[in-house]
Order: sequence, then C-alpha cells, then structure tokens
Amino acid sequence: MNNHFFKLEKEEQKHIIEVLIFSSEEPISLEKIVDFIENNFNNAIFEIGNNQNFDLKIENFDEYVQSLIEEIKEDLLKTQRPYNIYEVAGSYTFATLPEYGKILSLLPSFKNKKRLSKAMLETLAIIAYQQPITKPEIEEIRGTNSSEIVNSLLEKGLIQVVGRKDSPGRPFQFGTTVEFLKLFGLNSLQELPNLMEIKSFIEEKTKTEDVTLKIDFEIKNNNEMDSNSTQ
Amino acid sequence: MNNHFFKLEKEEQKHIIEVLIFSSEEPISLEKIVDFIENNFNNAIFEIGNNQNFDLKIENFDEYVQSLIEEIKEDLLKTQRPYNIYEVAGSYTFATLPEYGKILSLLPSFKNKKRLSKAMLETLAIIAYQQPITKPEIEEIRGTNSSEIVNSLLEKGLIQVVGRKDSPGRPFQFGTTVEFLKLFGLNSLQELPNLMEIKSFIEEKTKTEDVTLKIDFEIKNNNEMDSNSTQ
Amino acid sequence: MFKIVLPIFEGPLDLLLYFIKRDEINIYDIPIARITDEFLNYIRLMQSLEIEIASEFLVMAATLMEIKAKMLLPKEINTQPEADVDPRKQLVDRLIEYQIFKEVSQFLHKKIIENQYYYFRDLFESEIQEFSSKLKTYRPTNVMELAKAFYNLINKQNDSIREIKLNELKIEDAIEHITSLMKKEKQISFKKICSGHSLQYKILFFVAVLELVKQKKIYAYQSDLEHDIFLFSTSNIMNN
Repeated sequence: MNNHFFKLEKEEQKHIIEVLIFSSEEPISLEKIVDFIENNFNNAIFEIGNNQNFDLKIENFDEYVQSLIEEIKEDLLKTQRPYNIYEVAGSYTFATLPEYGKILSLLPSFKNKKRLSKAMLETLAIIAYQQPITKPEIEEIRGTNSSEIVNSLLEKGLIQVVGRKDSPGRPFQFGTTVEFLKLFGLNSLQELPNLMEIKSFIEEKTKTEDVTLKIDFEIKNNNEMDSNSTQ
Repeated sequence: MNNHFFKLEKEEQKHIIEVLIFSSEEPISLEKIVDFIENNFNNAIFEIGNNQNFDLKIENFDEYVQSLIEEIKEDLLKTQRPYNIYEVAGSYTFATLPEYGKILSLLPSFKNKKRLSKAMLETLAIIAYQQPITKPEIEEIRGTNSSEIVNSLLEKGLIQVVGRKDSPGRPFQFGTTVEFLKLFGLNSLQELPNLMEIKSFIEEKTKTEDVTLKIDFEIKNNNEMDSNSTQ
Repeated sequence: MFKIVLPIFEGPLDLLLYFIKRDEINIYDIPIARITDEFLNYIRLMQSLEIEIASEFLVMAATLMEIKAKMLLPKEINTQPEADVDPRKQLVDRLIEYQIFKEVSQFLHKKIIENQYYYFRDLFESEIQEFSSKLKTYRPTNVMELAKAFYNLINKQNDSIREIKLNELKIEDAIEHITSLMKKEKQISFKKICSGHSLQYKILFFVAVLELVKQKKIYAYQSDLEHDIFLFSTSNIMNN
C-alpha cells in the first residue's frame, strides 16, 4: 500500500473514502475523512504540489475530498446500486434509496426497528426501578427537564399514571406498563436485575469510582467519631 | 410497486434483494429473503409458470434467488465497489473487501473493535461451548474472577443475557451473539473445533517429544495477545 | 541491573499450566510436592513485590497442600472409600478442561486474525429515518441495557456540569437543603439525601450534617461502619 494518498490512482482514493463512509459507526464528517487521510497517508498534503495529476493547493484539500465524494455518489447512481451516500446533519452516511425504503417497511424486523434513545432508556430505567415516581423526582435524578420524554413514553404506552403523590401540588406518579415488560422481554418487574447484580458487572475500576470508595470510607470513619461524640 | 415479483425486470428483482441484504442489521438468510418475497409479492410462486422470462419450478425458487445473489456479487465486483456480499453466520451480509479493510484498520476505532485480550478469548471460548452459562460457572472453569471480562464482552455485543438459571439467586445466563459469529467469520457454532478432538490432542501432546517446541510457540503467542490487550 | 519480567497469569489454573508446560510435566502425573513449592514460591514472590494476590491463588495453595498431604498418607492407612482415587484427579480434570478452552481460544485468535480486515456495515439508523416517526413500537431491548442505564445514572460521579455548580453551592445551602428535608421528615437516611447527587455534593452534605450535629439541630446515628447513617431532627430544627 502506497503511503501517499496523492500517489494513488483517483479511483483508489475514491474507494478508500467510500469504504470509510460504508463502515463508519456514525455519519462521518468531511473533516473526519480529511483527518483520517492526513494522519494515515504520510505527507498527503505535502505531496500535493508534486503530484502530476492534480495541481491542488493545501487549502483546497477539503474541497478535493468533497469532489471525490460527489463522484462516488454519481458512480453509485450510474451503476444502479439501490443505495447511495447522503448528507445527514453535515455528515455522510449510506442509506437505501427512498423508492426501496417502501420495501423495507414491509420487513417485519423493520416494523419495530426504532431504537430507544438514550434519554428514553434512562428515563424508563428510573421509572422502572423507582416507581411510583413523579416527574420532578425523575428530573432530580436525571438532572434535566424531562417533560417531553415522559410525555413521549406515555404516548408510546410504555409508562402510565399510577397515582398522585401526597405532596404539595399532588403531582402524578408514573409506573411502567405491560407494554414495557414486553419490550424488555420480562415476565414481571421482579425480573429486573437488582442493582447488586449490575454492580458486579460494572467493576469499580475507573479512577473516579476509586475516589468514591475512598471518600465513603473516610465518611464512615468520620462518622464513627461523630456518633461516638453524640452518645 | 408491482406486486408480482416475477413480473419485475430481473434488475429490479436484484435491487430488491440487494437492498434487503444491505439494510439488514443482522445477516439475512436465504430463507428469510425467500419468505419476504413470497409474503410481500402476492402469488410470487403462482406466477412463476406464467412468467415469460423465467420458466422456473416452485422448488427452484430458492435456487433462483441464490443465483440472483451471485449476480449481485458479480455486479459489485465489476462496478468496483470496495465492499461485497459475504456469507457469515449462515446468512448474507455486506462487508468491506479485505484490501480496503486493511486501510480501515489503521483507524484506532476500527482496530480496537477487533482486539480481544487473551482472557476475553478464553471466556468467549467457554461461553461459546457451554451456553447458556452463568458467570459463576465461567469462573469455575477459569478458576478466577471474570466479572470484568464478562462485562466487556457484553459491552462489545459478543455475548448477551439469554435467561436466568433456576438456581438460588437466579443468576444470569449468557450466550454468544451473531456479532460473535461475524467477528470470527464463523457460519455457525458448529464450525468451532470439536472438544473431544482437542482433548485427545492434548493427551497425545503429553506423550510426544516435541511438546516444548509447540508450547514455546504458544506462550509467545499468548504474550503477543497480551501485549495487544494492554493497549 | 536486574530486570524482572513477570508473566501475567489469568488465575491459579493458568499458573499451574504454565509450570506444567515449562517443565514438560505429564499432566496425568503431576509431581505435586514440587508443583506446590513452585506455586508457593510464586505467591511469596508476589508478596515480596507487594503485588496484591487474588484470593483464588490462596485457595489453590490450600488445595495443593491438601493433595500433597493426602499423597503422603500410606495406602494401607487410608481406608476411606475414595482411597483408590488419585487425590490429584479432580485438579487434573479441571486443568485439562481449562486447557481445552485455552486451545479453543487459540483457534478463535487465529480466526480473528483471518477475518480482521472484513468490516461490516455498522450504521443502519438512516434506513429507517423516513418511517421511524410513523413507527409506534420500539425494537426489543436487552434488560441489561436498562439496568445499566439506571446504575450509571445513580453512580454518576464525574459530571463536569455539576462540578461547576459546586463552586456556586455553599455549605449554607447544603445545610438549608438538609434542614428543609428534616422539617418534612423527622428521620432521614444520609444515603437518601445523597441519592442522585454527585460526589462533590455528597461531601458537602456530609460537612453540613457535621455542622448540624454540632448545632444540635440533628442527631446522627450509625449502627456500624457498614450501614447507612440515619439523621433525626431535634426540636432545635425549627429555630432558624
């Protein structure tokens, strides 16, 4: 493999970019593609001036890569592939052509393909473990406004109102539904993993958690003195 | 959209199949593709006889679809796409051509995906053969605490919770995923070596002279894996 | 200059297999006395280097010594029913089972090398964007994901946003917070006060508790080090 991107055939350059977009875990930005080329094909930029095929200036490298992406898109169209590269939120990703999207919607596995967002998963987790729980209590734990998420979970039938709390304003209390159990393949709430089990999977190996343990210990120590003194 | 698969142009038929494989998050089996066509293009089978282009018998429908897949593979090759359709986990899926995958592997995020420590490989081996298996059972075989390893395998999506054991504490049971088969390029768990053969191999080894040579190699190999894993 | 290179062992079984391979020992006829000495030497070496020794190594050491003792018993004295069974058998079986899986892991290692340059498509979200708004149902999710989300939430300690907030939060505010809680509930656990808060807050709350105890507005009680601290309000709590 030639180390210098610009010594490669143009088609080869395009293949590299295409494969990068193809395999990326998330939509990939022009900037990231350029970074990848610059970091992995030594002196790619430096070589530009000496290149026989292209007479590009350094500041045009982004544009050059972009033009290659446009060419790939044309190639995909010309060779009649039923998918192409699209720009989503300023990043590139492969997706099926819309006319074939209809076919996909017929696939049973696509019917429930929508993923729970991280926020939804978090909120569901809180409600599942702490039910009955009010929205302010959820927000207390998440540290952020959760009205929209709670509404959306209600709409999807994953949570329901189970009562009202005996506190000022009598806020609604939420709990999970049968639909929720189905989604997670549970027979009952009793089957939720208990936190000690989870803990055993999530090892206290990060530094921050080490600090916590240490501090906890110190707190206990201090308190020992403290409770002695109050006796 | 024409409802009858066999009234479609052959190229169109191929596009439908290509899109099914391209858009399936999990490798898709021939059986599933055939099912999909039969269920969604009314009377696909019924129409076969009347079709002008193809004179296929019902029992050949699977083969026909398979032949279309072969044609798609050729098309992808001819049109120089840097990826193609491969058979893995007994099903079809898109993957990069190895020569381009090699370029991708320069990216740290891609490299790390394929890196497994010695301990992880060991634990995966145990889970692959003994599934469903609980963490205590894994630890019994390995003779050492395996929480961290099991957790990272879960995170990498190589194993999953497949149930709970009916024993005190109802511990989780783990099994391997399709992702596991994909990573190791296996079509099924049947492709794993036979344990009895390995056992007799080990027994043989203890009797032969060149044990040391072989073992030296293995220890070096282990270290190699180790140094990979520490990164 | 000395350079010590210590191989990393996955556990006591791994260490034993290392000795067996190194010394070309027949696994079915392990010289138990020698291996036990080797094993103990290794543990001592670890100790002298102040490397923490996992408990399973100590358990194995005990097992080895037990086998060694059994092997020393003259056969005629040994009248137990399992007298015929080689005391090493159970250990040997475990070693062989473990070695089998180590061989398989070699196979897996080879396969992963063979397949290392095949990368799969990994992003499918775009496919469904067009319909996702219409979809009512969600993809089934592993319950572990849910549990982990909850665990991570309640253990979020290094939240940088909260860290910034800390600078604004004063000890008086923490005292005020606890006081207001204690006005509602006569008894509250320290854990409950801290739940959902960052480490910085926890520390602050603890200092606040100490201050409130000093001011005799609350009592703090802890049965022992392992348990939660319970706070009780005194009549002074209302006098602010």
